[in-house]
Amino acid sequence: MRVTVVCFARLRDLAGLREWRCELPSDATVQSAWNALAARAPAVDAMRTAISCAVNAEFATMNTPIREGDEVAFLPPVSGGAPAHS
Amino acid sequence: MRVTVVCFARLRDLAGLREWRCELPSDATVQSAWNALAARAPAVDAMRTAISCAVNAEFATMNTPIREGDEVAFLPPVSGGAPAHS
Amino acid sequence: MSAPPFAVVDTPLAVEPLVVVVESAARDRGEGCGAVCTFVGIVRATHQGRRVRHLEYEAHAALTVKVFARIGEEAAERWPASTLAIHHRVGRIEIGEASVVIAAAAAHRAESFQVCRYAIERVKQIAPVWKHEFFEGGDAWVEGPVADPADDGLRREALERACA
Amino acid sequence: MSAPPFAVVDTPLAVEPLVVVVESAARDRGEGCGAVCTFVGIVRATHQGRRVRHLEYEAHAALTVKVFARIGEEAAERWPASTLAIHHRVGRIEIGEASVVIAAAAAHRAESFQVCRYAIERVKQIAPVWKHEFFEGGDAWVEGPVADPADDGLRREALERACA
Repeated sequence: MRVTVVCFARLRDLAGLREWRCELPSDATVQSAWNALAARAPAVDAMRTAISCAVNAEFATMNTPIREGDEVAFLPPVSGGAPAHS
Repeated sequence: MRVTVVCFARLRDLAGLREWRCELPSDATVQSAWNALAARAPAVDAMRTAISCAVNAEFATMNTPIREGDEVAFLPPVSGGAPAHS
Repeated sequence: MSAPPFAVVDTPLAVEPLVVVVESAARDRGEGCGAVCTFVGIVRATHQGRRVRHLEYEAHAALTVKVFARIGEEAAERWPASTLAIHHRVGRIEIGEASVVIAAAAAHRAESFQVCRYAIERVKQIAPVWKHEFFEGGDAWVEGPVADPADDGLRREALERACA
Repeated sequence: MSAPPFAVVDTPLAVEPLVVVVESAARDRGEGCGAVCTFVGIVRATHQGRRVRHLEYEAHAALTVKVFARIGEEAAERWPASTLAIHHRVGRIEIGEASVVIAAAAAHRAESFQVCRYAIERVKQIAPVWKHEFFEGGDAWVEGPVADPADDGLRREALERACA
Protein backbone atom coordinates (compact mmCIF):
# COMPACT_ATOMS: atom_id res chain seq x y z
CA MET A 1 0.00 0.00 0.00
CA ARG A 2 0.97 3.63 -0.38
CA VAL A 3 1.14 6.23 2.34
CA THR A 4 2.44 9.78 2.37
CA VAL A 5 5.29 10.45 4.79
CA VAL A 6 5.61 14.11 5.77
CA CYS A 7 8.67 15.57 7.54
CA PHE A 8 8.76 18.91 9.32
CA ALA A 9 11.35 21.47 10.31
CA ARG A 10 14.83 20.11 11.11
CA LEU A 11 13.72 16.60 10.24
CA ARG A 12 12.79 17.85 6.79
CA ASP A 13 16.30 19.26 6.42
CA LEU A 14 17.86 15.96 7.57
CA ALA A 15 15.62 13.86 5.33
CA GLY A 16 16.14 16.18 2.38
CA LEU A 17 12.42 15.88 1.61
CA ARG A 18 9.13 17.19 2.88
CA GLU A 19 6.65 14.72 1.42
CA TRP A 20 7.36 11.22 0.24
CA ARG A 21 4.92 8.73 -1.30
CA CYS A 22 6.12 5.52 0.26
CA GLU A 23 5.28 1.87 -0.47
CA LEU A 24 4.72 -0.27 2.63
CA PRO A 25 3.35 -3.74 3.43
CA SER A 26 -0.36 -3.83 4.30
CA ASP A 27 0.23 -4.52 8.03
CA ALA A 28 2.46 -1.46 8.44
CA THR A 29 2.59 0.77 11.49
CA VAL A 30 4.04 4.24 11.94
CA GLN A 31 7.25 2.47 12.92
CA SER A 32 7.37 0.81 9.49
CA ALA A 33 7.08 4.19 7.84
CA TRP A 34 9.88 5.56 10.00
CA ASN A 35 12.08 2.61 9.16
CA ALA A 36 11.46 3.13 5.45
CA LEU A 37 12.34 6.80 5.83
CA ALA A 38 15.53 6.01 7.78
CA ALA A 39 16.52 3.50 5.08
CA ARG A 40 16.10 6.13 2.42
CA ALA A 41 17.61 9.02 4.43
CA PRO A 42 19.90 7.62 7.15
CA ALA A 43 20.57 11.13 8.55
CA VAL A 44 17.12 11.17 10.18
CA ASP A 45 18.27 8.51 12.63
CA ALA A 46 19.89 11.31 14.67
CA MET A 47 16.41 12.49 15.67
CA ARG A 48 14.93 9.04 16.26
CA THR A 49 14.37 9.39 19.99
CA ALA A 50 13.04 12.95 19.77
CA ILE A 51 10.36 12.44 17.14
CA SER A 52 6.59 12.50 17.69
CA CYS A 53 4.16 11.41 15.04
CA ALA A 54 0.67 11.98 13.71
CA VAL A 55 -1.51 9.98 11.34
CA ASN A 56 -4.04 11.96 9.29
CA ALA A 57 -3.51 14.99 11.53
CA GLU A 58 -4.16 13.11 14.79
CA PHE A 59 -1.39 12.41 17.26
CA ALA A 60 -0.29 8.80 17.09
CA THR A 61 2.40 6.48 18.42
CA MET A 62 4.99 4.38 16.65
CA ASN A 63 2.67 1.39 17.14
CA THR A 64 -0.32 2.98 15.45
CA PRO A 65 -1.39 0.88 12.42
CA ILE A 66 -1.61 2.76 9.13
CA ARG A 67 -3.67 2.22 6.03
CA GLU A 68 -3.58 2.91 2.32
CA GLY A 69 -3.64 6.64 1.64
CA ASP A 70 -2.79 7.71 5.20
CA GLU A 71 -0.63 10.74 5.87
CA VAL A 72 2.09 9.86 8.36
CA ALA A 73 3.73 12.97 9.81
CA PHE A 74 6.97 12.98 11.80
CA LEU A 75 7.30 15.90 14.16
CA PRO A 76 10.49 17.23 15.78
CA PRO A 77 10.25 18.61 19.31
CA VAL A 78 8.36 21.92 19.24
CA SER A 79 10.01 25.26 19.81
CA GLY A 80 8.38 26.29 22.96
CA GLY A 81 8.33 23.52 25.50
CA ALA A 82 10.74 25.93 27.12
CA PRO A 83 10.52 27.97 30.33
CA ALA A 84 8.01 30.81 30.66
CA HIS A 85 10.77 33.35 30.05
CA SER A 86 11.56 31.99 26.59
CA MET B 1 -10.45 84.92 45.87
CA ARG B 2 -12.27 82.71 43.39
CA VAL B 3 -11.80 79.02 42.84
CA THR B 4 -13.71 76.51 40.75
CA VAL B 5 -15.27 73.67 42.69
CA VAL B 6 -15.93 70.57 40.57
CA CYS B 7 -18.12 67.68 41.68
CA PHE B 8 -18.16 64.23 40.09
CA ALA B 9 -20.53 61.30 39.80
CA ARG B 10 -22.91 60.77 42.73
CA LEU B 11 -21.56 63.85 44.46
CA ARG B 12 -22.54 65.87 41.41
CA ASP B 13 -26.07 64.50 41.73
CA LEU B 14 -26.19 65.32 45.44
CA ALA B 15 -24.78 68.82 44.95
CA GLY B 16 -27.02 69.48 41.99
CA LEU B 17 -24.07 71.06 40.18
CA ARG B 18 -20.94 70.05 38.35
CA GLU B 19 -18.90 73.22 38.41
CA TRP B 20 -19.24 76.13 40.78
CA ARG B 21 -17.25 79.35 40.82
CA CYS B 22 -16.91 79.92 44.54
CA GLU B 23 -15.68 82.90 46.55
CA LEU B 24 -13.33 82.03 49.44
CA PRO B 25 -11.01 83.89 51.83
CA SER B 26 -7.40 84.12 50.67
CA ASP B 27 -6.09 81.64 53.29
CA ALA B 28 -8.54 78.93 52.19
CA THR B 29 -7.82 75.21 52.08
CA VAL B 30 -9.63 72.40 50.31
CA GLN B 31 -11.62 72.05 53.54
CA SER B 32 -12.87 75.63 53.17
CA ALA B 33 -14.10 74.84 49.68
CA TRP B 34 -15.86 71.74 50.93
CA ASN B 35 -17.51 73.72 53.75
CA ALA B 36 -18.72 76.30 51.24
CA LEU B 37 -20.12 73.54 49.04
CA ALA B 38 -21.86 71.88 52.01
CA ALA B 39 -23.35 75.23 53.01
CA ARG B 40 -24.75 75.69 49.54
CA ALA B 41 -25.82 72.06 49.02
CA PRO B 42 -26.30 70.36 52.41
CA ALA B 43 -27.05 67.00 50.77
CA VAL B 44 -23.35 66.51 50.01
CA ASP B 45 -22.68 66.05 53.72
CA ALA B 46 -23.82 62.43 53.33
CA MET B 47 -20.59 61.73 51.40
CA ARG B 48 -18.28 63.75 53.63
CA THR B 49 -16.21 60.85 54.96
CA ALA B 50 -15.95 59.10 51.58
CA ILE B 51 -14.67 62.00 49.49
CA SER B 52 -11.17 62.38 48.05
CA CYS B 53 -9.97 65.61 46.50
CA ALA B 54 -7.65 67.03 43.88
CA VAL B 55 -6.36 70.53 43.24
CA ASN B 56 -5.52 71.40 39.63
CA ALA B 57 -5.66 67.72 38.70
CA GLU B 58 -3.24 66.60 41.42
CA PHE B 59 -4.38 64.54 44.38
CA ALA B 60 -4.62 66.69 47.51
CA THR B 61 -5.85 66.51 51.10
CA MET B 62 -8.42 68.57 52.94
CA ASN B 63 -5.53 70.59 54.41
CA THR B 64 -4.01 71.52 51.06
CA PRO B 65 -3.95 75.33 50.67
CA ILE B 66 -5.64 76.67 47.57
CA ARG B 67 -5.11 79.81 45.53
CA GLU B 68 -6.98 82.15 43.23
CA GLY B 69 -8.03 80.37 40.07
CA ASP B 70 -7.46 76.83 41.39
CA GLU B 71 -9.70 73.97 40.38
CA VAL B 72 -10.79 72.05 43.47
CA ALA B 73 -12.27 68.67 42.58
CA PHE B 74 -14.20 66.44 44.96
CA LEU B 75 -14.09 62.76 44.08
CA PRO B 76 -16.45 60.03 45.28
CA PRO B 77 -14.99 56.56 45.85
CA VAL B 78 -14.12 54.99 42.51
CA SER B 79 -16.04 52.11 40.99
CA GLY B 80 -13.49 49.47 41.05
CA GLY B 81 -11.67 49.33 44.33
CA ALA B 82 -13.58 46.08 44.39
CA PRO B 83 -12.41 42.45 44.34
CA ALA B 84 -10.73 40.98 41.26
CA HIS B 85 -13.94 39.23 40.28
CA SER B 86 -15.87 42.48 39.96
CA MET C 1 0.39 59.13 14.08
CA SER C 2 0.71 56.83 17.05
CA ALA C 3 -1.78 56.76 19.91
CA PRO C 4 -0.84 58.41 23.23
CA PRO C 5 0.01 55.79 25.85
CA PHE C 6 -2.44 57.17 28.40
CA ALA C 7 -5.79 58.65 27.47
CA VAL C 8 -9.44 59.19 28.38
CA VAL C 9 -11.63 59.21 25.29
CA ASP C 10 -15.34 59.43 24.53
CA THR C 11 -15.22 57.24 21.42
CA PRO C 12 -14.99 53.45 20.96
CA LEU C 13 -11.72 51.89 22.06
CA ALA C 14 -9.40 49.77 19.95
CA VAL C 15 -6.77 47.28 21.07
CA GLU C 16 -4.39 47.28 18.11
CA PRO C 17 -3.11 50.89 18.47
CA LEU C 18 -2.11 50.21 22.08
CA VAL C 19 -0.26 47.05 21.08
CA VAL C 20 1.68 49.11 18.54
CA VAL C 21 2.49 51.82 21.11
CA VAL C 22 3.84 49.47 23.77
CA GLU C 23 5.69 47.26 21.30
CA SER C 24 7.47 50.26 19.74
CA ALA C 25 8.42 51.61 23.16
CA ALA C 26 9.64 48.25 24.51
CA ARG C 27 11.55 47.22 21.42
CA ASP C 28 14.72 49.07 22.33
CA ARG C 29 14.62 48.37 26.06
CA GLY C 30 16.40 45.56 27.85
CA GLU C 31 16.08 42.37 25.86
CA GLY C 32 13.52 43.89 23.47
CA CYS C 33 9.84 43.13 23.09
CA GLY C 34 8.77 39.51 22.76
CA ALA C 35 5.37 39.68 24.43
CA VAL C 36 2.39 41.98 24.66
CA CYS C 37 -0.47 41.20 27.03
CA THR C 38 -3.65 43.23 26.75
CA PHE C 39 -6.75 43.51 28.88
CA VAL C 40 -10.13 44.69 27.64
CA GLY C 41 -12.82 45.50 30.20
CA ILE C 42 -16.25 44.98 28.65
CA VAL C 43 -19.74 46.06 29.74
CA ARG C 44 -21.67 42.99 30.87
CA ALA C 45 -25.42 42.51 30.49
CA THR C 46 -25.85 41.57 34.14
CA HIS C 47 -24.41 42.92 37.36
CA GLN C 48 -25.35 41.76 40.84
CA GLY C 49 -28.43 40.07 39.43
CA ARG C 50 -29.65 43.20 37.64
CA ARG C 51 -30.21 43.33 33.90
CA VAL C 52 -28.00 46.16 32.71
CA ARG C 53 -29.17 48.32 29.81
CA HIS C 54 -26.05 50.40 29.41
CA LEU C 55 -23.43 52.19 31.46
CA GLU C 56 -22.25 55.75 31.61
CA TYR C 57 -18.69 56.37 32.70
CA GLU C 58 -17.53 59.69 34.03
CA ALA C 59 -13.94 60.66 34.81
CA HIS C 60 -11.79 63.49 36.03
CA ALA C 61 -10.01 63.20 32.70
CA ALA C 62 -6.88 65.25 33.42
CA LEU C 63 -6.32 63.53 36.75
CA THR C 64 -7.05 60.11 35.26
CA VAL C 65 -4.39 60.54 32.58
CA LYS C 66 -1.90 61.47 35.32
CA VAL C 67 -2.97 58.45 37.37
CA PHE C 68 -2.41 56.19 34.35
CA ALA C 69 1.08 57.66 33.89
CA ARG C 70 1.73 57.08 37.59
CA ILE C 71 0.68 53.44 37.20
CA GLY C 72 3.12 53.22 34.29
CA GLU C 73 5.88 54.54 36.55
CA GLU C 74 4.97 52.12 39.31
CA ALA C 75 5.14 49.24 36.82
CA ALA C 76 8.50 50.44 35.51
CA GLU C 77 9.87 50.42 39.06
CA ARG C 78 8.99 46.76 39.44
CA TRP C 79 9.52 45.68 35.79
CA PRO C 80 12.11 48.12 34.41
CA ALA C 81 12.06 47.03 30.76
CA SER C 82 8.27 46.93 30.48
CA THR C 83 6.03 49.49 28.81
CA LEU C 84 2.37 50.21 29.40
CA ALA C 85 -0.57 51.94 27.72
CA ILE C 86 -4.03 52.53 29.18
CA HIS C 87 -7.09 54.03 27.49
CA HIS C 88 -10.38 54.50 29.30
CA ARG C 89 -13.61 55.41 27.60
CA VAL C 90 -16.19 57.75 29.14
CA GLY C 91 -19.79 58.56 28.29
CA ARG C 92 -22.44 56.05 27.34
CA ILE C 93 -21.16 52.54 26.69
CA GLU C 94 -23.35 49.72 25.45
CA ILE C 95 -23.33 46.04 26.44
CA GLY C 96 -20.43 44.27 24.77
CA GLU C 97 -18.41 47.45 24.27
CA ALA C 98 -15.06 48.10 25.89
CA SER C 99 -14.73 50.56 28.76
CA VAL C 100 -10.99 50.17 29.27
CA VAL C 101 -8.10 48.77 27.24
CA ILE C 102 -4.63 48.10 28.64
CA ALA C 103 -1.53 46.87 26.81
CA ALA C 104 1.71 45.81 28.48
CA ALA C 105 4.88 44.91 26.61
CA ALA C 106 7.91 43.07 27.90
CA ALA C 107 10.70 40.83 26.68
CA HIS C 108 9.02 37.68 27.98
CA ARG C 109 5.47 36.52 28.43
CA ALA C 110 5.37 36.06 32.21
CA GLU C 111 6.31 39.70 32.72
CA SER C 112 3.81 41.01 30.18
CA PHE C 113 0.98 39.22 32.00
CA GLN C 114 2.13 40.57 35.35
CA VAL C 115 2.40 44.17 34.18
CA CYS C 116 -1.02 44.05 32.51
CA ARG C 117 -2.68 42.50 35.56
CA TYR C 118 -0.98 44.98 37.87
CA ALA C 119 -2.21 47.86 35.72
CA ILE C 120 -5.87 46.83 35.68
CA GLU C 121 -5.82 46.28 39.46
CA ARG C 122 -4.37 49.75 39.96
CA VAL C 123 -6.81 51.35 37.50
CA LYS C 124 -9.70 49.82 39.42
CA GLN C 125 -8.21 50.99 42.71
CA ILE C 126 -7.20 54.56 42.06
CA ALA C 127 -8.31 55.99 38.71
CA PRO C 128 -10.94 58.72 39.25
CA VAL C 129 -13.47 57.06 36.96
CA TRP C 130 -17.05 56.40 37.99
CA LYS C 131 -19.61 54.00 36.61
CA HIS C 132 -23.29 54.89 36.40
CA GLU C 133 -25.31 51.77 35.82
CA PHE C 134 -28.66 51.96 34.01
CA PHE C 135 -30.54 48.72 34.59
CA GLU C 136 -34.09 47.50 34.20
CA GLY C 137 -36.02 49.39 36.80
CA GLY C 138 -33.58 52.10 37.75
CA ASP C 139 -30.05 53.40 37.83
CA ALA C 140 -27.24 53.63 40.36
CA TRP C 141 -23.69 54.87 40.75
CA VAL C 142 -21.35 51.98 41.40
CA GLU C 143 -18.90 52.92 44.11
CA GLY C 144 -16.10 51.05 45.80
CA PRO C 145 -14.30 51.78 49.04
CA VAL C 146 -12.35 55.00 49.44
CA ALA C 147 -8.97 54.47 47.79
CA ASP C 148 -5.90 56.53 48.55
CA PRO C 149 -3.53 56.48 45.55
CA ALA C 150 -0.56 56.73 47.91
CA ASP C 151 -1.74 53.74 49.97
CA ASP C 152 1.13 51.24 49.84
CA GLY C 153 -1.10 48.45 51.11
CA LEU C 154 -3.31 48.74 48.05
CA ARG C 155 -0.29 48.81 45.79
CA ARG C 156 1.08 45.68 47.44
CA GLU C 157 -2.28 44.01 46.95
CA ALA C 158 -2.16 44.83 43.23
CA LEU C 159 1.40 43.48 43.05
CA GLU C 160 0.33 40.29 44.78
CA ARG C 161 -2.49 39.73 42.34
CA ALA C 162 -0.12 40.39 39.44
CA CYS C 163 2.69 38.14 40.66
CA ALA C 164 0.77 35.42 42.44
CA MET D 1 -17.72 37.45 8.54
CA SER D 2 -16.15 36.60 11.86
CA ALA D 3 -12.71 35.04 12.23
CA PRO D 4 -12.42 31.32 13.04
CA PRO D 5 -11.43 30.80 16.69
CA PHE D 6 -8.48 28.56 15.82
CA ALA D 7 -6.31 29.10 12.77
CA VAL D 8 -2.87 28.88 11.21
CA VAL D 9 -2.31 31.67 8.69
CA ASP D 10 0.51 32.93 6.50
CA THR D 11 -0.47 36.60 6.68
CA PRO D 12 -0.01 39.26 9.41
CA LEU D 13 -2.03 38.66 12.56
CA ALA D 14 -4.51 41.06 14.14
CA VAL D 15 -5.76 41.18 17.71
CA GLU D 16 -9.14 42.88 17.30
CA PRO D 17 -10.89 40.07 15.34
CA LEU D 18 -10.02 37.57 18.06
CA VAL D 19 -11.37 39.88 20.75
CA VAL D 20 -14.64 40.07 18.82
CA VAL D 21 -14.81 36.28 18.40
CA VAL D 22 -14.27 35.44 22.07
CA GLU D 23 -16.50 38.26 23.33
CA SER D 24 -19.39 37.16 21.09
CA ALA D 25 -19.00 33.56 22.17
CA ALA D 26 -18.73 34.36 25.90
CA ARG D 27 -21.53 36.90 25.99
CA ASP D 28 -24.29 34.34 26.45
CA ARG D 29 -22.41 32.01 28.75
CA GLY D 30 -22.55 32.02 32.54
CA GLU D 31 -22.43 35.58 33.81
CA GLY D 32 -21.60 36.99 30.38
CA CYS D 33 -18.40 38.58 29.14
CA GLY D 34 -16.81 41.30 31.22
CA ALA D 35 -13.15 40.70 30.42
CA VAL D 36 -10.96 39.76 27.50
CA CYS D 37 -7.26 39.10 27.98
CA THR D 38 -5.07 38.78 24.93
CA PHE D 39 -1.50 37.69 24.39
CA VAL D 40 0.63 38.62 21.41
CA GLY D 41 3.91 36.80 20.88
CA ILE D 42 6.34 39.02 18.99
CA VAL D 43 9.61 38.32 17.18
CA ARG D 44 12.48 39.82 19.19
CA ALA D 45 15.68 41.23 17.71
CA THR D 46 17.86 39.16 20.01
CA HIS D 47 17.74 35.59 21.23
CA GLN D 48 20.34 33.91 23.41
CA GLY D 49 22.77 36.70 22.62
CA ARG D 50 22.33 36.37 18.84
CA ARG D 51 21.15 39.23 16.65
CA VAL D 52 18.07 37.87 14.93
CA ARG D 53 17.34 38.95 11.35
CA HIS D 54 13.98 37.26 10.97
CA LEU D 55 12.21 34.02 11.79
CA GLU D 56 10.46 31.43 9.71
CA TYR D 57 7.72 29.44 11.36
CA GLU D 58 6.56 26.12 10.04
CA ALA D 59 3.55 24.14 11.28
CA HIS D 60 1.60 20.98 10.70
CA ALA D 61 -1.36 23.26 10.06
CA ALA D 62 -4.22 20.76 10.27
CA LEU D 63 -2.86 19.21 13.44
CA THR D 64 -2.12 22.61 14.95
CA VAL D 65 -5.71 23.76 14.48
CA LYS D 66 -6.87 20.57 16.24
CA VAL D 67 -4.36 21.14 19.03
CA PHE D 68 -5.68 24.69 19.48
CA ALA D 69 -9.24 23.35 19.70
CA ARG D 70 -8.05 20.80 22.24
CA ILE D 71 -6.50 23.59 24.31
CA GLY D 72 -9.85 25.38 24.14
CA GLU D 73 -11.56 22.24 25.47
CA GLU D 74 -9.00 21.88 28.24
CA ALA D 75 -9.61 25.50 29.25
CA ALA D 76 -13.38 24.99 29.18
CA GLU D 77 -12.99 22.03 31.55
CA ARG D 78 -11.27 24.22 34.10
CA TRP D 79 -13.09 27.51 33.34
CA PRO D 80 -16.48 26.45 31.96
CA ALA D 81 -17.80 29.88 30.97
CA SER D 82 -14.60 31.01 29.24
CA THR D 83 -13.97 31.17 25.51
CA LEU D 84 -10.69 31.09 23.65
CA ALA D 85 -9.25 31.93 20.24
CA ILE D 86 -5.73 31.23 18.98
CA HIS D 87 -4.14 32.24 15.67
CA HIS D 88 -0.59 31.31 14.75
CA ARG D 89 1.27 32.73 11.81
CA VAL D 90 3.66 30.70 9.68
CA GLY D 91 6.22 31.65 7.05
CA ARG D 92 8.69 34.50 7.30
CA ILE D 93 8.06 36.89 10.19
CA GLU D 94 10.05 40.06 10.73
CA ILE D 95 11.29 41.60 13.98
CA GLY D 96 8.41 43.31 15.76
CA GLU D 97 5.74 41.26 14.03
CA ALA D 98 3.39 38.89 15.83
CA SER D 99 3.84 35.13 15.53
CA VAL D 100 0.88 34.16 17.72
CA VAL D 101 -2.21 35.92 19.05
CA ILE D 102 -4.46 34.52 21.76
CA ALA D 103 -7.69 35.98 23.16
CA ALA D 104 -9.54 34.66 26.21
CA ALA D 105 -12.92 35.92 27.36
CA ALA D 106 -14.58 35.42 30.72
CA ALA D 107 -17.05 37.10 33.01
CA HIS D 108 -14.32 38.47 35.28
CA ARG D 109 -10.78 39.64 34.81
CA ALA D 110 -8.94 37.11 36.97
CA GLU D 111 -10.34 34.26 34.90
CA SER D 112 -9.56 35.92 31.56
CA PHE D 113 -5.89 36.28 32.56
CA GLN D 114 -5.71 32.67 33.71
CA VAL D 115 -7.26 31.25 30.56
CA CYS D 116 -5.00 33.33 28.31
CA ARG D 117 -1.87 32.38 30.23
CA TYR D 118 -2.87 28.72 30.26
CA ALA D 119 -3.40 28.82 26.51
CA ILE D 120 0.01 30.29 25.63
CA GLU D 121 1.75 27.80 27.93
CA ARG D 122 -0.05 24.93 26.21
CA VAL D 123 0.62 26.32 22.73
CA LYS D 124 4.33 26.47 23.54
CA GLN D 125 4.21 22.95 24.95
CA ILE D 126 2.24 20.98 22.39
CA ALA D 127 1.41 22.87 19.18
CA PRO D 128 3.33 21.35 16.24
CA VAL D 129 4.89 24.66 15.24
CA TRP D 130 8.61 25.09 14.67
CA LYS D 131 10.76 28.18 14.66
CA HIS D 132 13.68 28.60 12.27
CA GLU D 133 15.85 31.44 13.43
CA PHE D 134 17.94 33.42 10.94
CA PHE D 135 20.55 35.41 12.82
CA GLU D 136 23.75 37.25 11.98
CA GLY D 137 26.16 34.54 10.99
CA GLY D 138 23.84 31.63 10.49
CA ASP D 139 20.51 29.97 11.11
CA ALA D 140 19.12 27.30 13.42
CA TRP D 141 15.95 25.44 14.23
CA VAL D 142 14.83 26.23 17.76
CA GLU D 143 13.70 23.06 19.47
CA GLY D 144 12.43 22.32 22.94
CA PRO D 145 12.13 19.04 24.76
CA VAL D 146 9.90 16.31 23.41
CA ALA D 147 6.36 17.14 24.49
CA ASP D 148 3.54 14.60 24.67
CA PRO D 149 0.18 16.35 24.27
CA ALA D 150 -1.42 13.78 26.57
CA ASP D 151 1.18 14.35 29.30
CA ASP D 152 -0.81 15.37 32.38
CA GLY D 153 2.30 16.65 34.11
CA LEU D 154 2.81 19.26 31.42
CA ARG D 155 -0.83 20.23 31.60
CA ARG D 156 -0.60 20.65 35.36
CA GLU D 157 2.48 22.80 34.87
CA ALA D 158 0.55 25.05 32.50
CA LEU D 159 -2.32 25.24 34.98
CA GLU D 160 0.07 26.16 37.75
CA ARG D 161 1.58 28.97 35.72
CA ALA D 162 -1.90 30.21 34.85
CA CYS D 163 -3.32 30.06 38.36
CA ALA D 164 -0.25 30.84 40.42
